[in-house]
Amino acid sequence: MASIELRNVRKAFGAVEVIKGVDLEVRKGEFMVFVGPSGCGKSTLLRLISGLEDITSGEMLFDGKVVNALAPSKRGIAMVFQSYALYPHMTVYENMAFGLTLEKGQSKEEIQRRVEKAADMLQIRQYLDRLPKQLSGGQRQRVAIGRAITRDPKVFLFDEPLSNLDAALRVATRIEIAKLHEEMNQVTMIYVTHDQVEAMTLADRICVLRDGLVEQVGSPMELYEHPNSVFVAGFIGSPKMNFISGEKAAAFNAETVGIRGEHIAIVPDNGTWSGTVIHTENLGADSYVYLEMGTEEPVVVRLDGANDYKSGDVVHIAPMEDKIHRFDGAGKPIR
Amino acid sequence: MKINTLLVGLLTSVTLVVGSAQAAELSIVSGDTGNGLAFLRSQLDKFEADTGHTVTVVPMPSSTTDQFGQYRLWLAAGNTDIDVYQTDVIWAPQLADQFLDLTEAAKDVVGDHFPSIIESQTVDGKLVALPAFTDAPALYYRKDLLEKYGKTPPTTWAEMEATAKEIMDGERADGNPEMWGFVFQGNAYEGLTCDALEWVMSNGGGQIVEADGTISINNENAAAAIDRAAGWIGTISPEGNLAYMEEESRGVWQLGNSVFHRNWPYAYSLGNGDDSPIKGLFDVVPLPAGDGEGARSAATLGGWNVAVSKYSPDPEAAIELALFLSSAEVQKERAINQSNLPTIEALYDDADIAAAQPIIPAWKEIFQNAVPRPSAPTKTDYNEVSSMFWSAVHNTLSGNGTAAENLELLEADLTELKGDAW
Amino acid sequence: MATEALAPPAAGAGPRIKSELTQQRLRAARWFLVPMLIALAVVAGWPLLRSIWFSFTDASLNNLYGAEWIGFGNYLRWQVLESGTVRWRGLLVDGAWWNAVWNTVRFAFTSVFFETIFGMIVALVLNAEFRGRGIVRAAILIPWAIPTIVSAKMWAWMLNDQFGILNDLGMRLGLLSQKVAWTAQAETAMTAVLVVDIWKTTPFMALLILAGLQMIPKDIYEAADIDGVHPVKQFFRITLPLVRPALMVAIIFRLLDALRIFDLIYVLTPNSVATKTMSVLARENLFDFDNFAYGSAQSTLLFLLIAVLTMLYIWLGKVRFDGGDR
Amino acid sequence: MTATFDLWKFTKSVLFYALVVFIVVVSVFPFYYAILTSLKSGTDLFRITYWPTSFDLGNYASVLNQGSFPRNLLNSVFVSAVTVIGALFIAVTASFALSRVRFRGRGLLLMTILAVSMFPQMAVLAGLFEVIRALGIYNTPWALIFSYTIFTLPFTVWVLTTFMRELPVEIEEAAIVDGASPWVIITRVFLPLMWPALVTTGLLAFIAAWNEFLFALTFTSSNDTRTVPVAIALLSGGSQFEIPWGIIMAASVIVTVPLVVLVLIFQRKIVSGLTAGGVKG
Repeated sequence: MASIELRNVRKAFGAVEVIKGVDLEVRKGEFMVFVGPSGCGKSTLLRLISGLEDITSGEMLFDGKVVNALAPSKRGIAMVFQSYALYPHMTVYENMAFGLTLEKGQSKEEIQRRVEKAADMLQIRQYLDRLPKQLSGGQRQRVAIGRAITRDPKVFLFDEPLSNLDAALRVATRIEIAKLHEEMNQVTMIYVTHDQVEAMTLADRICVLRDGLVEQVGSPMELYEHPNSVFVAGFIGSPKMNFISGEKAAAFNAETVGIRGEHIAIVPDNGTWSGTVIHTENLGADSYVYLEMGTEEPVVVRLDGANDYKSGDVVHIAPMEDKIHRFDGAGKPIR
Repeated sequence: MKINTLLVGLLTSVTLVVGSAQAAELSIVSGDTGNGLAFLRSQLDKFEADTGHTVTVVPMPSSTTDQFGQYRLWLAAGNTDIDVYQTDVIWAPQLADQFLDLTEAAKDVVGDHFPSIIESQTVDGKLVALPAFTDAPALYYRKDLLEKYGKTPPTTWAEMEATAKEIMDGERADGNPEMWGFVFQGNAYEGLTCDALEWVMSNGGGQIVEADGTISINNENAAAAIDRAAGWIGTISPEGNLAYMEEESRGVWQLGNSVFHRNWPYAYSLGNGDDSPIKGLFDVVPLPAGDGEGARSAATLGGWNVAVSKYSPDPEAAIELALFLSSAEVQKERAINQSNLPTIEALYDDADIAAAQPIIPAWKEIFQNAVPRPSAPTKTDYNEVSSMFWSAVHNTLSGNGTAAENLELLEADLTELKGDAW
Repeated sequence: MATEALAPPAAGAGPRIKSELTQQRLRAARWFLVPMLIALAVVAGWPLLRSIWFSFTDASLNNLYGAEWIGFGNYLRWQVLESGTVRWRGLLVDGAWWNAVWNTVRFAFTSVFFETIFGMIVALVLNAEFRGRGIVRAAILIPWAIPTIVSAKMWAWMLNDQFGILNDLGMRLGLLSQKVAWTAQAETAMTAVLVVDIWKTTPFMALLILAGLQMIPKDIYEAADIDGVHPVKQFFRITLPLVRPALMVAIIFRLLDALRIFDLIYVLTPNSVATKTMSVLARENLFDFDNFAYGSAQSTLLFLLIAVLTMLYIWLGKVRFDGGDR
Repeated sequence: MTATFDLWKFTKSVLFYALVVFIVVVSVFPFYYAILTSLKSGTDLFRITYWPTSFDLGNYASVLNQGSFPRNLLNSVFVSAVTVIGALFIAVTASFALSRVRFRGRGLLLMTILAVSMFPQMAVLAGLFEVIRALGIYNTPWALIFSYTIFTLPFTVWVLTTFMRELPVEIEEAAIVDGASPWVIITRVFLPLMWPALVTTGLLAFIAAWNEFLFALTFTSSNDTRTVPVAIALLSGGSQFEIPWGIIMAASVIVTVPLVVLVLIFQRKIVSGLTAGGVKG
């Protein structure tokens, strides 16, 4: 319901500049994910959008209106925190209703209706009378999300909401959030994570941040297929993209070439390169083969199904030519 | 008596003439305790009935040090809420500036009081407070034990020491290991100044600072007296005596665990209380004398007075109250009810008092040996002087140096404190 | 206009943006602090300044308002004697004062040291779950609940050499060969005072530490238990660091209190040189002796000494007081 | 193996309870002795006993009948309660500002507050006396409530600041997003989380105010306005030097009991507090 625009937004804590001039537009109803390594400023950026942190300079617009100084509660946002941040002394119901009770002119019935609606969406209705400490981690996070829904926000902010959950719950909750986005498709969502899988699976568009600057913004497949830099290329996709530099790269007229594991085939002989198997991982549906071939990190090849390579085997590999990413000395793609 | 009645009558009539609209609301602050307060109240009721004034009593903790600190602060701040103060005999010179001169108001009655007491309350010709009652300690002794060992009450310290030792040893051998010879007030506080002044004075060692301001304490007689007392600790007196104040020493005495005891008159009636193990088994005599030149029995002068604050909003009524509380009438009541010693000489021959409190006429002898502490000559420095003195004595009693050494240091300190003049 | 020339460019490096939120919080902070500041200024600020001022005058309680300024005379002054020797006088060269300083510091550090240890033990015990914990918690508080003047007298009574129960107990248990006059003898007076003070104020320490312990989430211990961390190690690695902020504050306040110790000593061993502390000495000069100005100087110096020791403690203990993320 | 394990466990709990008993005995013994003494009278006071030998409630009767002790008790309750409520109210808001709002001079301010606790009470007595008279509250309970802030306020501010600083930032931020003003954050979010700290500091401050003697003696001058410690100091025997131990002890027992009750009432609050619950996963 709201579009967000950031114009040369900067944020400094004392002498340390954390956000160094970000220009970004988040469209109405879009699911935008901020991703990047820790310390890249993604959480800070989210907090700037939320209004919890003041921007040092620049402009922030919601629906074309400058909101630089607007209080968080007036921005029409809701936020889900990494640690859930539920009020420990309030029941689930009270937690969810708290924001509404602070708004003027909300009748009790209206509050109850909205809380119950949100609770139904998340299937937590049976927990409404419990205290947060009586819930499991996943349930707590759902309550936190429910609290955000109850506020009926225009913008939904998630700050690494899944990082405190175990792997299975993480996937389940991820799906929950994706479903939520579908149901609330008019709500703009911004989601911060350091996990590229979450980014890829949830986002309409991903914003990769590095050192307080936007590295690239685009849909997951754009980022996957046309990374704007070595950094983005390495960050998006699993297993991580292989980077090969030196002579082997020079052969492709590049400082560095990047090729994803799934775009390499093992060939009997006459491959582009060859290497020694140092490790294999069988995941059932697919499998990874790690090769030592004089690169900084071992080269990973992703194969469908299982394989029976053993450490010490020498194999030839062939990258798919059209999937090779070539980068110059500055880490920028050569097109 | 006549004068007093006349005076009260006069004042009453004056009040009546001026009109009852003049009835004042007065406050008197008193550190008096239990029965004392009740007695005070009963007298004030009379006063109220006579004069139409109302008087509120503000009780204070019985610790004189606490009282003194409070009064000083109140007076320094010009507290108008208190009109009349009950003051210790030694305070007059220190608080003189803050009290009204009562010379004029009391000119008709001062003659009735012991001159020495009036003198103690007169500072630079200004009568600071009127005496309410006086106090002087005595030597308490166990009649039964002295009889048992065929002894007479001692008149000299040496005699007391010998008797105490003999009876203590005898009693301990007889199965009372808790028995001691003599208990007194040995803690480092004002009480030790009183006790030690008696030892020094009775041994012809002067009174620390003489009336003319001369510092006399550093002399052989004084040193000998204090050294003798130091010898008691651990022999006829327990080590703990170094921490005793009045009550602790009375505790030992009243349990029957001491042959002799130095204390104020209050211990007399308590010792004869119904649950007291020594009820009827003791008596009092004047404190022993020393054996130096000019030796005589000496008892430190205590007692309480009433003074009028110069910040009192109604000084005339306040003075009226002070005069009333020091009057012969009240003092007689006080003697009969409270066994407090009157300051009016004539009352010692009063038949009613003699009948109710036979001990009081006997105390006249003790009282005649009373010596004032040097509060008058040392003026505002008295507390500091006293503190230095008791510290020197306490050091000697604790075995930190001989009396001669400590008194020499004391003399130096006092000289320094005195400066050009007190 | 000049102001326009000074005004920064509109965009980019503009003045720091203060959002509504920040402004609201700063405004709230101001209103929240004002009552406290007013209260402290009136109740403490003014009297403190008065006292400090008096310390530079010749004030006496008989003549408080006619006091004259004498500069540092109460602290240090000198006098040249006829013989030419210089005689130094004043608080800074007063042996009694420095003795009191030493007594105070010795007392404060010893008592706070033991209180911290005992307080920690008691707090840990109370933090454990066992039957009758409520009763024990109430029992623990009794020493702190009894008015100081009363407990001082009570202990004086119990420590009395003749009818004190402690001597009796010691004799019965064979710990003492003869009755000891605890408060009278210079050697034992300080110990006696320390024992009473530790007894009396350990509950304060224990309760504050307990509150700190209660703020530690339980699951941290559960995690440590699962990891098989030895309880002793748990204490030093988890409990102590987490309870440290509360502990540090508890120690600061106990230290401040102990350095000003007055009533206990005033009642228990009022005039013993072995235990006379700065406050007791200051009282003596302020109210008993006619040295109000000198007593004020002592109070002021006491204040400075405490301030220095506290700073030292804060610096050494790295107590954080400007922390927090907001 | 199991046997030795059980033995170890048994020894441990025996040692634990031994420690508990030891702590209780040391804390309570003087109080017990006070009760014992309060049941004695006369010369009995000077005799050492370990068990009650007599059961004479005379001392209690005389405390309650002597002067205005019940009135003093009420005064103490009023003064201490108002002092604590006032101090907590001022301190909670102030410590929110000090722990949660970034502003310049915060460290200096905290230091200044601490400095207030550094000045000996003795030294402020004269100045405080002037202020109290100037305010016209001399000899009223307000004089005490006012003067007690000098020691309750810095203490409560510091302790609460420390505790509030430890509360998770995210809870506060969640509340901000929910539209809570600082006042709402304090009253509806933080206070319920701070019960142990609040109750503990409140209790400690209450007792400090309850036991205060010097100010109470100096700033009141009538029996009707005095508090319990002064009243106890005023309890006296029949004559000047006599210390009425039995009565003093009876009074101390009477005075201590309300505090014990207070602790028992509030003890749930002392130990509830910040449960891991919604705060940390």
